[in-house]
Amino acid sequence: MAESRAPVHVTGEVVATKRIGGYRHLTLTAPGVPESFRAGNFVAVTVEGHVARRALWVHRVRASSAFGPTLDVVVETRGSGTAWLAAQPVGARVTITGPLGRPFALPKDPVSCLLVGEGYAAAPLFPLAERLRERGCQVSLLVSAPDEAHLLSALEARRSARSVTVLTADGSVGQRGTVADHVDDLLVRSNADVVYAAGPTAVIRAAAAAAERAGAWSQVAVEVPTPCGTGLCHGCPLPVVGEDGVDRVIRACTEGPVVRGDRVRWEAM
Amino acid sequence: MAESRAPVHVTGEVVATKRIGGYRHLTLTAPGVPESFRAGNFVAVTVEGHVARRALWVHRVRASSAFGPTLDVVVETRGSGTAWLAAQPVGARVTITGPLGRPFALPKDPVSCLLVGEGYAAAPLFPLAERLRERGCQVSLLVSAPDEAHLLSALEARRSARSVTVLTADGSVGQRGTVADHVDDLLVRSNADVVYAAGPTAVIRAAAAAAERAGAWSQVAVEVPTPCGTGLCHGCPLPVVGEDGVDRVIRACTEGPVVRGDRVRWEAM
Amino acid sequence: MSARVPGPVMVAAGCGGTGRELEPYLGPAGLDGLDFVTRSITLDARPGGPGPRLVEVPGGIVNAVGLPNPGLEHFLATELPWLVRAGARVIVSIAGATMGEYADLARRLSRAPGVAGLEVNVGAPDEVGVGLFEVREPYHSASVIAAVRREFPADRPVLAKLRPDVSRIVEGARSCHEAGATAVVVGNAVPAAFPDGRAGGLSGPAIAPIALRCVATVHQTVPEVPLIACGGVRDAASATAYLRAGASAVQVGTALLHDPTTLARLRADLETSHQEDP
Amino acid sequence: MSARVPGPVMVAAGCGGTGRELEPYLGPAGLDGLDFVTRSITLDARPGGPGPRLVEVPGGIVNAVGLPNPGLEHFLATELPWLVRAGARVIVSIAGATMGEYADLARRLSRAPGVAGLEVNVGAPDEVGVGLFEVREPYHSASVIAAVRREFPADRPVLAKLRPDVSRIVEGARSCHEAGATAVVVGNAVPAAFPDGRAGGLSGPAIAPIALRCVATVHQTVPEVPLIACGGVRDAASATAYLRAGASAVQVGTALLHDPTTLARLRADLETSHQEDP
Ligand SMILES: Cc1cc2nc3c(=O)[nH]c(=O)nc-3n(C[C@H](O)[C@H](O)[C@H](O)COP(=O)(O)OP(=O)(O)OC[C@H]3O[C@@H](n4cnc5c(N)ncnc54)[C@H](O)[C@@H]3O)c2cc1C
Ligand SMILES: Cc1cc2nc3c(=O)[nH]c(=O)nc-3n(C[C@H](O)[C@H](O)[C@H](O)COP(=O)(O)OP(=O)(O)OC[C@H]3O[C@@H](n4cnc5c(N)ncnc54)[C@H](O)[C@@H]3O)c2cc1C
Ligand SMILES: Cc1cc2nc3c(=O)[nH]c(=O)nc-3n(C[C@H](O)[C@H](O)[C@H](O)COP(=O)(O)O)c2cc1C
Ligand SMILES: Cc1cc2nc3c(=O)[nH]c(=O)nc-3n(C[C@H](O)[C@H](O)[C@H](O)COP(=O)(O)O)c2cc1C
Ligand code: FES
Ligand code: FES
Repeated sequence: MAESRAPVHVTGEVVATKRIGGYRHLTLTAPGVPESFRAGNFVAVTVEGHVARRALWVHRVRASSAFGPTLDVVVETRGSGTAWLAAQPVGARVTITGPLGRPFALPKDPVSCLLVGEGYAAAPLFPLAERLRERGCQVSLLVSAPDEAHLLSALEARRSARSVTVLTADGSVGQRGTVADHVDDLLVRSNADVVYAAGPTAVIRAAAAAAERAGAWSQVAVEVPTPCGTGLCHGCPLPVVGEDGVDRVIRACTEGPVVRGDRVRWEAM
Repeated sequence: MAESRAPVHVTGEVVATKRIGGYRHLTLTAPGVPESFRAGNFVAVTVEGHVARRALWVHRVRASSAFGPTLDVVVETRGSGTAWLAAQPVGARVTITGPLGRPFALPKDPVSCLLVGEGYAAAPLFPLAERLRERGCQVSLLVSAPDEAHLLSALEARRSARSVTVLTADGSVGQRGTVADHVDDLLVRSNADVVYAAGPTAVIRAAAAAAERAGAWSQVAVEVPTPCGTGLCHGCPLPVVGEDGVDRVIRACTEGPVVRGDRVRWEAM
Repeated sequence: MSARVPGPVMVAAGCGGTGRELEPYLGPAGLDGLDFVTRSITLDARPGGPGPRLVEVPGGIVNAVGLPNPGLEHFLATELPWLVRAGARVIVSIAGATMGEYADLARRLSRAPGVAGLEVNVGAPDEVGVGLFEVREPYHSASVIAAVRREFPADRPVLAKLRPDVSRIVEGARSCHEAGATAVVVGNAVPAAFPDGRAGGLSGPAIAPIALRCVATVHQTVPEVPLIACGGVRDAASATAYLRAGASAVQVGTALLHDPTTLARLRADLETSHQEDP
Repeated sequence: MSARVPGPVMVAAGCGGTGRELEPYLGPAGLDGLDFVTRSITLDARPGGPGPRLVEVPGGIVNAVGLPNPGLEHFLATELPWLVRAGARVIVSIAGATMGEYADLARRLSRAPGVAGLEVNVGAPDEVGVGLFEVREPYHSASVIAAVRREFPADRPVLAKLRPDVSRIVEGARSCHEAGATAVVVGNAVPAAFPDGRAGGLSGPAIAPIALRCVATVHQTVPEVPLIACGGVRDAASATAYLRAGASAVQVGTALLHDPTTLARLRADLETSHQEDP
């Protein structure tokens, strides 16, 4: 897998914030982070008064803007930390560490790829789609969500993807159903050699299983709680089978979060 | 001494904030607090993520404004809590308890009063001056500060006070010198029967001593750290001599902060 | 021993003032029916220690208040009657320098009208510093409890308040229970230091995980001992963590200093969640 | 015993990853010259416990990581050489289920090139849960230290890492020192529970006042024992509180999880304040 360059720990600034559906999209400066970002990396954000860090996928980077290089994150408010972050106004200073974790490995050849993502966790698939297209890969994108409010807009992705499929559990937009219901069918239709998946465990597990059935490679972006995000605490256990066939527990934040789908011991998660 | 009415614990809002010299002046709503305020009361403010409360004198109350009743406080940034408070923008919600503590006791007769205050702690003397004037007392005001930036504006007080004397330690405005240098002289000139003092210990002690020398009563507003402000923790010891002549330690937040100057055991503070 | 275990929500010793100061924040019911533990009362009046008595630290406060109190006689004459009139169930916390003092306090309080129970402070974070009977081993606290129990009517609770020290709490709880404690309060402030090195006790949210470990350990080992949890309770979540771990009541201390309405809110929240439970 | 006491700023066991993950945040010097305590190494590989291993609480975190490590052999083959090449002064933390395991670890590490010293983990917050040698009384830890000391060269430090338990720390420190510990590390995470009652250890700023009390007490009682403070160090103020109380070095743990640059900043700040002192 590709190795990411050295992360930095910096103070950045919120340069834009907007609510889109059920999410808050923030654009941040974070000197040094956008510059060495690769698709699948995440950042860890400091929440004032809280010891643990909050992990966020990087949804997009811009090499230059009026504020210099920036990165976008998509925040779903859940507990204290995400609520705090979502409430930060333009100008607020935010301490950020990144880019963190192993990014998606890119194929050497211009193969056909299926990208499967659900909810905010679909975020890293968008920069991935761009990179894949640059390499001449054929990209099919499957974006799913429980409902319309939690669907990341696939509009921009239409530039990078040959086909975009939208699913919602309630059928409020796109097709009705779950990733598990549709992924095999899409795999066949897209004739994919590689599946990239990001989302809740059930979703990435379904995608990995479908890939295995179809004889495709898969890479999944796993989310387990990452108290530090930097590999220091061993607090983010991810059970896998090593290359040597031996069961191991790796750190999701450092040896993941992107791993080969056939390596994850799903039943042990 | 007058007893203050029952305090409340409420969420208020910053309705105005401005920097004046070295201080931040905040106007806050705090339903129920301005209504039962008496001069010399203080409020305790909650700082997010901090257990102890921060005490602030009430500088002014308005019975009605566009926002309903409001109160003004004067904040000098010192540590984490005052820095946080001073940074709160209009619209920020602030949890406030008050009015707290025993207020200044008002004389029954229309006597002559000297009010002595230094720095932000002069704040409670302004509403006091108004009350005294309403009662027909002659009010002389001595406002002091280390320098001009830390001098509370006495402009408004000119309505209530017969005379206003301004002192700065560096002579940058008004007369040069400290309260201790000038208070005896002023006491004689104002022919005061009662001295009210608020400020650092050295200042109120000097005022109390001058009162004693001149045979006047004194009431001093004492500042010792008040972790809760509500009388619950006994964490604000103030050594006094009781009415029975016996040494006691009282709670500054509840049995004070205003006490008779001749009761304080200054050397034990 | 048919004494009722108080709770489920109580005021922790030394964090409710004399009761009067807390009253404005308790809502319409006021102190009525509230289990109010007084600050620790000693035979003679104590002025308390010098300032600063409390210093804020991350997640809590360190205190060395020094047990300021007006002494038993003055307490009986002024504070107790007021609390009784206000309807509080008054649990008097007692502290002494010797076993005899504890027994003395218990005897005299057994005759005072309106004392609903006693809490014996045998776990101060710096008992040597404040001149209290030193509890080095669990049997020291058990002897104090036995002495108090002999002097106090069996139909009223005697609570043993212990330090949340996981290496001793099981033995302490067991032996105090055997010595006659109706329930064991786990625990007091944790022995700690001020930033300048002076001895004090750490309280507040910071110590909740420590006291919770003690409560869970005691409950698993000696489930027959009724437990009252104390340490960092601030909301329904922190209270129910203790109740789930085996406590039958919780005491609220430092949270009241931060937000004096905590108790009123907590009583309401726990009742609601209780009603929601099947 | 002419071994140098490390410090003044060290990485605490289990909070610096394998060293590689910390390196990007250490500034230009990197690990060079840094006293790096490894996570506790056991004879055999351990996968560590199930998730959630760390949960955030006010002022700190509760952890039950379960000592994940690749086992001694793999450590010697991969992690140690990397650390040595990076210039770190490697202090290997060791943990065992029996005294024999501790001795074994010490013996094998005494021969490994580049091991600057040992830290003996005899104060885990839940040693029973993780299957370590149980330290109930101070003499249990002292026996382990004696066994380790016999196997490890006298010119390299052996540190005894104890629990910050004020009722036992003096006796523990004294006896470990007598048993040959170059210095005593005070202390480990404090025994605590997760919100669901599961056993773990509390670390971070929340425990600093507790460990500070232990350091001050030990230093006042047995000033001849060199002390290394560990617990909630996060900035120059928290570090100097320990140094003033008698510690000759501090270890930084949880603060690194919150801000991986803490160590670099702290080294710079302490040097500055050192230069400012007369
Ligand atoms: C690699 C990775 C990428 C992520 N990307 C995003 C993203 O782009 N957008 C987004 O909204 N969320 C993302 N999350 C989830 C997000 O980090 C959690 O929702 C957040 O940490 C919860 O914090 P909180 O303060 O809101 O909740 P709290 O309940 O206050 O969190 C308390 C603690 O639990 C941890 N925690 C709780 N739930 C999770 C969880 N699901 N994952 C990780 N840690 C958790 C937090 O780190 C914190 O230590 C990501 C998580 C991971 C691991
Ligand atoms: C009755 C009273 C009225 C006050 N009125 C005002 C006012 O009108 N304007 C103003 O700017 N300040 C006022 N103060 C002082 C103000 O409360 C302290 O400056 C403030 O608490 C320090 O908090 P911090 O968070 O900035 O500092 P930190 O150093 O973070 O404070 C830490 C802790 O120390 C306590 N503390 C530290 N210094 C003091 C102090 N001098 N007095 C009380 N507590 C202290 C705080 O309550 C807090 O618990 C008043 C204090 C009292 C007792
Ligand atoms: C200011 C203060 C005063 C206290 N006084 C007493 C006391 O008199 N007797 C006693 O047994 N405990 C006393 N305590 C301990 C508390 O009752 C309680 O056991 C401890 O603070 C832990 O609970 P908490 O985290 O809810 O505060 C005091 C605590 C504080 C903070
Ligand atoms: C995630 C984590 C892992 C730890 N692993 C170890 C370990 O392997 N061996 C050990 O002796 N202490 C271990 N500790 C304890 C720390 O080294 C340190 O003693 C404790 O956390 C207190 O210091 P702190 O507050 O600076 O973290 C660990 C602590 C944490 C938070
Ligand atoms: S989150 Fe700390 S090592 Fe992964
Ligand atoms: S500050 Fe708590 S009693 Fe006065």
